[in-house]
Amino acid sequence: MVGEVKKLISIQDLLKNVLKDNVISIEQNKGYLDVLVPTEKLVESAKKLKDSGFDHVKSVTAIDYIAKKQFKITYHISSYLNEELSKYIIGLSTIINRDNPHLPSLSRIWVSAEFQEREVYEFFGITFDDHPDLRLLLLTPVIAALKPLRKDYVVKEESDDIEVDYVAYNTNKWW
Amino acid sequence: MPAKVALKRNPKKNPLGRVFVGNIGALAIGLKYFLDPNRITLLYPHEYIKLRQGYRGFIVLIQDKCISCSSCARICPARAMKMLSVKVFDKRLKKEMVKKFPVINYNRCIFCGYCVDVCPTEALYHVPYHDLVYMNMQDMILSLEDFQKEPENVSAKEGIPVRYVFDEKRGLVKIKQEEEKKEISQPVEQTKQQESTKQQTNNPEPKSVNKGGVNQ
Amino acid sequence: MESSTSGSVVPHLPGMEVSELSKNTYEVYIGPAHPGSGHMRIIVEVDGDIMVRVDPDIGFVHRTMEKLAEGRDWIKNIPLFERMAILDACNITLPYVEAVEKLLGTEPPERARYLRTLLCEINRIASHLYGMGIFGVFLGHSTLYMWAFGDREVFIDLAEQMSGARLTHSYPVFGGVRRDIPDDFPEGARKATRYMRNRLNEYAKIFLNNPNIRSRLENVGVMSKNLATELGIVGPNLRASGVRYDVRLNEPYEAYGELEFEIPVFEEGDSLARAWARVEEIRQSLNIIDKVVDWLEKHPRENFMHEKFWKTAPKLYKDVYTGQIDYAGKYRVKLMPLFASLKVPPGKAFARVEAGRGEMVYYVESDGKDVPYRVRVVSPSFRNVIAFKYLMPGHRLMDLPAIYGSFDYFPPEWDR
Amino acid sequence: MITWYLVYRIIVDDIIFYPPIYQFLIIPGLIAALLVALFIIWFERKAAAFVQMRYGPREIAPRIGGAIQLVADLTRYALQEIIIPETVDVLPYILSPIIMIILALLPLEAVPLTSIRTYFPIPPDYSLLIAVALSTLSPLFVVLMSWASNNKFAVVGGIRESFIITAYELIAVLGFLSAAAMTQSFNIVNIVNIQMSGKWLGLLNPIALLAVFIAVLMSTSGFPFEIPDSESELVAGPYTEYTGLLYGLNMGGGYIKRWVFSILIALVFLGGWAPYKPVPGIITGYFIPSLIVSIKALIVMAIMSFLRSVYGRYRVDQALGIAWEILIPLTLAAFGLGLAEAYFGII
Repeated sequence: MVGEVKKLISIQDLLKNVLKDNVISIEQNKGYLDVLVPTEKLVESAKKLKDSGFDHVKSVTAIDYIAKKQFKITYHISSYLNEELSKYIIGLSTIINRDNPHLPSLSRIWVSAEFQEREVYEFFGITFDDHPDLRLLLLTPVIAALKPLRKDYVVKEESDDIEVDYVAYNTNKWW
Repeated sequence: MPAKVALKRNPKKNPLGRVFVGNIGALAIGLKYFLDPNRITLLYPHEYIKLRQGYRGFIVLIQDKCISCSSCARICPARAMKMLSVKVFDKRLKKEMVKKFPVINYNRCIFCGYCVDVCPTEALYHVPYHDLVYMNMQDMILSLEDFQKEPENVSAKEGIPVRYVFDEKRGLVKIKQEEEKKEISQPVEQTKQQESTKQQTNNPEPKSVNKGGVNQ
Repeated sequence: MESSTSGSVVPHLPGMEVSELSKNTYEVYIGPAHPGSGHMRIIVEVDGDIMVRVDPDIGFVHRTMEKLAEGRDWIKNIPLFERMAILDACNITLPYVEAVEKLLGTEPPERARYLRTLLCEINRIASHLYGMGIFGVFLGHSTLYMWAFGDREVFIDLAEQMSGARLTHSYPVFGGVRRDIPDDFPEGARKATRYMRNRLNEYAKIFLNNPNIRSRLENVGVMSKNLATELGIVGPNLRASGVRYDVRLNEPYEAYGELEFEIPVFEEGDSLARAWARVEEIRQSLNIIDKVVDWLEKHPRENFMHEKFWKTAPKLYKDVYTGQIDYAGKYRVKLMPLFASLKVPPGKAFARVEAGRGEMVYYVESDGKDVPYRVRVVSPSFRNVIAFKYLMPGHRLMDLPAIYGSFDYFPPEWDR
Repeated sequence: MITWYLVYRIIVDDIIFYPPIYQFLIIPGLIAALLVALFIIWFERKAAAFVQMRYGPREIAPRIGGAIQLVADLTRYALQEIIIPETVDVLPYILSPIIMIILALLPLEAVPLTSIRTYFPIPPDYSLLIAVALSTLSPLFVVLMSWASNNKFAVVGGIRESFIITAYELIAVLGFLSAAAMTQSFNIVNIVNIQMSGKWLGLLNPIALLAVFIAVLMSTSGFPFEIPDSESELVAGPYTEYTGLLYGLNMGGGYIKRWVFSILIALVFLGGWAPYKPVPGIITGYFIPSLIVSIKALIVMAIMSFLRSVYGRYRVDQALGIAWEILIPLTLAAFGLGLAEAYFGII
């Protein structure tokens, strides 16, 4: 246990050494280390992280904090080739404004982020500047215009009443 | 002792040997199975698999045991099971009262079995078969009476029961229930009289399932 | 489009854009209703017989699982996420369960970890066999297709004995598993693993060492170590390119840290190496199954659920487990009614496991309610698909199925 | 009475057993080919099923192992609506499957199936050459079919077919001609008579037999050379736009082509009607020898069908490579071997 804590401290030190004053905060979460950087320093931080051995993106996650009127974009990155770093997952996060959301694309640094950025783009309507091929990936334009993963798009709940089912199926409106 | 990496390479052979050995090996394996086929197909509906007791098939309610706690309806991931308010005569309190009982909509059910597992009084159970046809979608929403009956096992009417057992040489071996009865003396029917008679599924599985190394 | 999207980029669908083709090229739409594509489309621009541009167009079986998950109770998401890849059901849901367990602080007890490992490996074999079968039929080799699907039945049967369902097991739940293995399981499992080991040799003879198939696969779709890393490829495809990365190795979860097994890494990075990597993984999974079954036999049937959920269980629950009441199956682990309205403490968790096709990743965020605030799912096929775009150009059109099949790609998994 | 006998003689001798009609329509022509297709398709499915852990066709007539499954399939094809897409070139689209089948049967008109002079369909002096030449006609209509279909998959399939034609034809011609080199004759009757002593040319010159066998597999897109209609990337290749009976004709066309080549192989390499010596008389002189040839051809076809369950398909450039780089030198070697055997008087 002590060794683990030491290692965590060392990876935090490593991140601080690499990113220097770009970091706003480093937060230890369950299973990953969240590193918050300002949007304008995202590309620079990503380049530094890539040079220090984080060679691929596992997931690009956008989270809609509708109460704070913010989007948080997290790039979960890790390493394949560096065995020591591959034990850790770093969440390179940035917070952007919910109105006219856009941020620089990291696809030119990590090719593995290309399709995932496209997905975030269509589900949240977040534009990635300088993305090589920003098109819709999974959705049709009609659905993508609704920006379905934003919190203000609410999915209708099913009724708990079995009578609703009876009525629906009897009138052939089960869909 | 954790995992370790084993470096491997594609098997290499000299080109001439590859052509001869490879082709002859492939043809020999093909011929082997051509002459001694290992068939595992189930000839449905002439045969049907007699599934094990624990199979998550259709769900049946034992109304006497139900305490109307709604756990099943709340845990149902597909909202297939919903509570229905029914007027019943309560034996203990000796008066008419409105109680809630689960009913199921098989249009939605995904047979995850959460409801059976979450029921605190074991008022729900699975029957070990799942091939059933409803004539229309309305019929698939069961009423409280239907939900208490075990659905009819349609394939048992047409086909003969078979069972697959594991085998070292042939993977799965299909054995017919009649043959099995001759080979393994059937153990005495389980005594389940202490339980409700409704839960008696047709032919509970014999306990010694894979004991006989049966070869075809 | 709403104005909040930046106006400079007009969203448009792949395949529906107007693009100028050069005079020599020819655009072929492979899919979605095509015998060799699955539920996807690959837009291929061919120059003669050579592919010059490949654009994978996906999303034909998209089901918005991430959105649906935000409206459902925590436990209801397990059967939902299972639908991504029902042939790999335990592996696909395990990281979600692990992530939520991290938030709840309910590490599963030892026996549950071994049981999960067992079903994960059974699933892995079934998934690899499925992939190999599809691969076979892509190359016109119908025998491998039938063999792989027939032998997969052995492992589906094993899974059915364990969990009560052939494909959608919903086996791991927060803090434990839903069933214990039946009494006759170890014997059957040992027979099955011995059978499968012999069969793998026959697979090699009729398929992998068949000169016809070898010539289709050798030096086709060569992905170098650096390219694989750059594209973020996962799973056996990554290890076929010489990268030593496996979540079971780098961050052991469940019982993998205590089991001894090998992780095959190939150097060539071509389609043949990817196929061999799967075969070798099946071999290792068979070893793991044998070891886990031995372990389960030696240890008593207790500690299959975290204390938090099992300590207060009434006697009936224990009776069901020990088989006193067994009309719906023996060794069932009853779920406590509190599962139905589970509230997860606020926090963020990230979990990864090595699923059949590669690394499966979940990001789960809770705000303390009975539904998740955000669940991000990244499935292995989703991370592999980018390889089509960068790997296929330069190959012949007939190499498309050889590369496509070798990635063992499964559309419902990436479309989510 | 006499008139009825005369009518009977006319029907039997001059119509049924009139060699061009008999060979084109009855044995080994259309009717026999249909029966052969019935058997071979059943055998192909059954053999594949045996290898592949299945039962194969069974539900239609389970007692005879589903042997008449093809009848059911043909009925389905016959009753299906023939959809002609708007974009196709209608005349070649409809005609090319029909012409393909007729032309595929044409080589049967050139081969003698007995040594009795009265039952030769044409003078047999150059029959081998003519039969081989006629066999090269029908593939052209597959290319025409693909072009008329106006479909991308069909066109790609048609281009592959035309590549394959150029590859296999030379091998087939050279392979068959090595038999002519061995016997110094293009006359199939001579070739068969030489083999009467048990010295089958296929045994004396197995390289030529192998080369021709592979060439036939290529020409009829049998595994492992099922390239033009490779399902996983081209749907059905040249036949993509076809439905109903026309599609059935296309499928049957492949089998008929293979059947005709198998007859040629049986005659040239497998001893023809040997060891039977034809005796004058319709049954003994014509029917029995033609039956023997057909049975030998059937065995060749069964072996070809069995390969489906062992092999996948080659890439088109690999198939061409095999043809041009391996098989053509091999056929030349077979030709040389034949000449050498003829020179040293082994034959």
